[in-house]
Amino acid sequence: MNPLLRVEKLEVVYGRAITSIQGISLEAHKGEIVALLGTNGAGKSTTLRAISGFLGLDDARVTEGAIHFKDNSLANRPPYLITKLGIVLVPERDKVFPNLSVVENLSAPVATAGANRKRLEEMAFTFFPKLAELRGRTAGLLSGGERQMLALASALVCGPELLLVDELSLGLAPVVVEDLAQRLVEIRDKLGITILLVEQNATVALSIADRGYVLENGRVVLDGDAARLKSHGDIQEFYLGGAGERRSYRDVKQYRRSRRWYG
Amino acid sequence: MSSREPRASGYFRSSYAQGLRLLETRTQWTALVLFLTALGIFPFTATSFQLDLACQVFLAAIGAIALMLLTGYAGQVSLGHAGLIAAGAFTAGILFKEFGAKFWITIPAAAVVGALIGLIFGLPSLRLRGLYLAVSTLALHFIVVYLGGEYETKRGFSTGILIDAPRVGDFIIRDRKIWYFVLLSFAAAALLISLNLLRSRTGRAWAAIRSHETIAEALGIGVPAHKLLAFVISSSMTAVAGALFGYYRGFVSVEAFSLFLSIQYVAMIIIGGMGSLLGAILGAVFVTLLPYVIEYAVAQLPNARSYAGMLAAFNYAAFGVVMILFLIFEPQGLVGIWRRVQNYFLLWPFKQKPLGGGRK
Amino acid sequence: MQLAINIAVLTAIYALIACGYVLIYRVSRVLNLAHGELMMLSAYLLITTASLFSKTPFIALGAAIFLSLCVGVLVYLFLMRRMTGEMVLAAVLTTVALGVLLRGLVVLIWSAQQQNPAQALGWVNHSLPVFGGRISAAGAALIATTALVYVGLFLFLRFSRYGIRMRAAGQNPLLAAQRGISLHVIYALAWGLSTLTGALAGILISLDSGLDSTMVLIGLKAFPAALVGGLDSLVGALLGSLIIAAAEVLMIYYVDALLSDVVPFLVLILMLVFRPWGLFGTREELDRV
Amino acid sequence: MLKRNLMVAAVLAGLTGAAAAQDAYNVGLTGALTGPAAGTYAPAVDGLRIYIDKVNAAGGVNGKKVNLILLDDSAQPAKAAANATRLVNDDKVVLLLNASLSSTFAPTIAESQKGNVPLIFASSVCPKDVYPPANALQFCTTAFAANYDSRAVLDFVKATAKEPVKLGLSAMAIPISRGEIDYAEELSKTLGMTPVSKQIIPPPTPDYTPFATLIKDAGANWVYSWAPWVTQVRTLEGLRRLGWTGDYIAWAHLEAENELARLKDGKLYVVGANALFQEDLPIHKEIAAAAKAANSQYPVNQMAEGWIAGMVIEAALKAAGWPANTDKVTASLSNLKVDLKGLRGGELQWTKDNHFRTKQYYRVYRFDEAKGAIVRVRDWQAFDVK
Repeated sequence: MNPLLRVEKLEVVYGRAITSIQGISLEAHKGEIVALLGTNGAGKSTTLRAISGFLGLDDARVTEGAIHFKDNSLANRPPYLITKLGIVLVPERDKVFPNLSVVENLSAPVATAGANRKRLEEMAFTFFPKLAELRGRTAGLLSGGERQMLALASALVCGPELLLVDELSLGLAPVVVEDLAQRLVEIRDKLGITILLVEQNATVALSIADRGYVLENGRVVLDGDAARLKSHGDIQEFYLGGAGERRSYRDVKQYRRSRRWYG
Repeated sequence: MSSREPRASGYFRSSYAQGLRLLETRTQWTALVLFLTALGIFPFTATSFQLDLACQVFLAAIGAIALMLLTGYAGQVSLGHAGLIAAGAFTAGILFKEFGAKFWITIPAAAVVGALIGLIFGLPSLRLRGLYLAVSTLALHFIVVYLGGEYETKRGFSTGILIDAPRVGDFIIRDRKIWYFVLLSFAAAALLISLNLLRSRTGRAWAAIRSHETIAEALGIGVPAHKLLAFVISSSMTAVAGALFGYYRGFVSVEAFSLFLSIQYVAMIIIGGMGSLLGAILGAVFVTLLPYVIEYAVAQLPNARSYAGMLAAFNYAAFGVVMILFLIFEPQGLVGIWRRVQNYFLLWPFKQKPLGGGRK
Repeated sequence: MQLAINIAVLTAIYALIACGYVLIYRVSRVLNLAHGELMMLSAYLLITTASLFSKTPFIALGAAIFLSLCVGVLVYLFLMRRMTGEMVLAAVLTTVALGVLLRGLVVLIWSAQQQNPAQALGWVNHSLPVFGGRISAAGAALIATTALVYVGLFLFLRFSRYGIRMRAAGQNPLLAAQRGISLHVIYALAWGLSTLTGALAGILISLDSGLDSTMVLIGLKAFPAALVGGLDSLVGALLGSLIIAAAEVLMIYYVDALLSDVVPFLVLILMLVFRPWGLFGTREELDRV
Repeated sequence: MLKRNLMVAAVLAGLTGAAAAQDAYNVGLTGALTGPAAGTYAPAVDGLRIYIDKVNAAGGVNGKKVNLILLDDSAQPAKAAANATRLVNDDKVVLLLNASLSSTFAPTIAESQKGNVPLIFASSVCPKDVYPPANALQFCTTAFAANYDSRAVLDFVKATAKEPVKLGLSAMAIPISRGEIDYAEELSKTLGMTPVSKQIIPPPTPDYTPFATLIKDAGANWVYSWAPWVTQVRTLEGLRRLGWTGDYIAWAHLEAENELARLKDGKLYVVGANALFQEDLPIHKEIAAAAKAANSQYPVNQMAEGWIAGMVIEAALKAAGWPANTDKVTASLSNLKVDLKGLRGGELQWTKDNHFRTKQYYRVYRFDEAKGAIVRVRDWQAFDVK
């Protein structure tokens, strides 16, 4: 089966000067939850932006490689058309319209062609029943968790096939994150929506993901099943904070040598 | 360049003193000397209409440089520039009419009045930013024009205040060639003052404020003081330009300082290229000359005479079109074109700059 | 009583014009300084349609208003679309340049002389008695239209899907695009609506008191009204217009008519000192522009 | 840097490419052909252009063409100054014309004095210097005249009013109009009238009703306005809207003829120095034919001002002979008599110290509702200019 999303050897250059990511390849199959892990500046957000069509705003552009979604090339498409194809992004910051009420936030998005809008809006409320209580509340007054719910819900209203979630856990209490993560799984299970989850918090991401990619300095250094990644020594040490005793920085070099280069 | 030592191909500065130098290479010196010579010869070959245009350009350049300091460097938007020019012109006019004050009193007086007004109207900038600041400066324009208009009517100068040509001893500045050099030296002074300000601590403080006020504050820059300083210096320079305008034209009248004039100055710095003194000068040249160039071009059309009445309206419309095309196709302004041309010759036969380095 | 009516008419004029500024600013953060010129253009379009449909004034009126809407959309598509992403000041300057172009065009096409659309339509501007005062038919129409436009805009922005999208795009264009909203459609719509309301204002003012190029200046006078209210709020624009109009008329009545030009800006400065974001504007706007 | 200079020089050189035609009389005009004031001046300038074209088509003056250079100043002083500089110094005009707002007078006069070129104000307000004792270089063909107009108006009001006059006054907030209305206020007191309300209206006023309300509430039964037509007519419309039924008298600007027919107001009187086109004199037919042939975009009945200026220029150049210089033209202007063929009440005469005219004639018109036409209320009445 062809993957739903295929990113091939993607290279993005900012301001015609700074190469942000180099030769990133990844795939997401229908119904999968794929995690994209990495520290600050690893190129996770750039990858997401490249997929969702927002590179142009920062004077960045794809210099090499290709992005395919359901056999459509996504190069040079404006963001709203990419949304119409079925890829919807839940951004890291500014994820709701603060001066609109919850209901208005849910009625603003444009659904993909052929989607039953009414059903989508109802579904948003079934996944996030709490939002129904907050219907008339101005979105700017919601708590962080509620905001994230609203952001996910309004992304669902667009009727996506692929949901891109940027930093689900950022600034949220562990309990809330846990809850939201379970909702993502539910969404995937019930609607068959593919989810690409970008996270710094590898514990959360790997707990719900099927597969994962680890990015560093604009390259993919590790990939594989979530279970395999979880048990990988480097991941244990650098992302999950395990592996017992502290090592000195001298040993970090070992890790550097052991990583694989793609592309 | 026939230098025996290998010439550096990059842009290297090995001390702060070098960074502060105005002219660095021999090419720059040569260009400057050639340019000054050309400016010196120009009045002796030009017709008086061309001289008049040159004088207008110098006056506009002083105002544009002042506005560039404020908007392009310190990041404070102003739409009250015409009001400041009016304030300077009226200071000179009123001092002359009421007290018969001399040239060398009225010009500094205009500078002081400009500085005071700048101080007062810089105060909102401590609270306001962007568009709202622009509008508060717009109010300045209306107030100055109202006061000027009342003065004119109450004193019975209904067609404007007439000012005698300035006199230095027995010598009267009336000839346009002399005006050319007077205005040229004022414009050059404005440019030098600005260059010196910008390469000093003040200039760097302004740049910091423009980039990010909060961070500038955190870096220990006195943001309010530097903002006010920008307003004071810019307003003072502008008011001097206004006083010079009054003397050069021989009259002062409120109608000369319409809102459109403010907009023309904003157009100069945007069309010239934000954040560059060269841009301010190029913008002043462009915006001042464009209507005349269009007028000339249109007059060349066959049979232009027979629809002369419409010609004027056509000029007006064409001015709008050229401005629009410029804004759409050259957002970097004239300086952008200038740098591209410069780079083209510098890098020839290569096409693009290498990554990093190079002169911006 | 006449005092109240005079204030009401002037408020209606300013409010109808001000909502044009607000619509565009709210959605795209651009200040349209060509609004006065667009308004004037619409009134001149009426002169032309009136001569085309001289028998049926209402068709002429409708055609002029429809053409104005098209002009607004075209202005966005061919001009302002290219300025998205540029410096706001450059975009504002572009509208100024557009204004210059339009002024020239109007003289080229319709000549500089005074026109009278009411006469061209064969209408007489009757004067109607109300509550012990009098109001012209066009003045009454102005008040009614302004009320309708504000109610209509309120309903549109609050309840229609495109209205909500317009508000969304104004708050966070990036997110709006991510939610599948085509910003170009929204911006074009805003320009169209803004020009439409401007056209209504321009046409009604010219029906009331004739048409020449001073119309542009009236457009500019409504600008402080929009600012006093807060540039991104319709309620604010309405209230701002009331404040400015009342200040102006009272100044004419009791102090000095000559000050009526300066008063709006004095009010504005007071406002900027105490509430820089306007009566109803959003506070965060300050940091955005 | 050098490149920029060369570019500037090239542009500047290009600008003067329009070398003055050597074998013609060069006459230059700076006028408000665009901008907010254009409505008043552009039609007159078009009339002048058509007249000069007609003269040229008929062989010119003294066998030489008249090269009329029209420059637009949009009523901006700076632009007018540049225009005048160019006309005087580069185009070497023998005669300078101004058809613009009074704000452009100072720079134009300054250039005319520097270059010793005679200056005619055509369709723009006559400055003080053209009245006796006149400045040697300044002339004026414009119909309206400060002080004389108000004298004629109040003279008419006094003769017509049946009851004591309570006079309302309306001016535009421009110096010239304010000055004249102030003068009228003082004058009316000496004529036994009571000035009850004086409104000075800023130009961009969307609604004139507040001003009208004040005049009406002051109990005025006559209202006099001497201002650009916009202010005159909108004040009247404002008053009528309020149900005011008094008599209104205003200056007959170029627009008056069309506007009287539009307003159909029996109690609106206009006082003017030009004969309305409905008199249909032979000269009016001639203007109409020429305007039609030239395809002018302005109504014929607004061209009289320009036509008169044209007749004056033709006569002056003829008397100055060929080749002309500024001194000769100034001399011929200072001793000139032009038959205006009925466009005004009598001939226009300039002497050494009177550059306005020796006699100013006024006629009063109004719209007669019964006849459905404009009628003459009072025929030419002459006022001596001293």
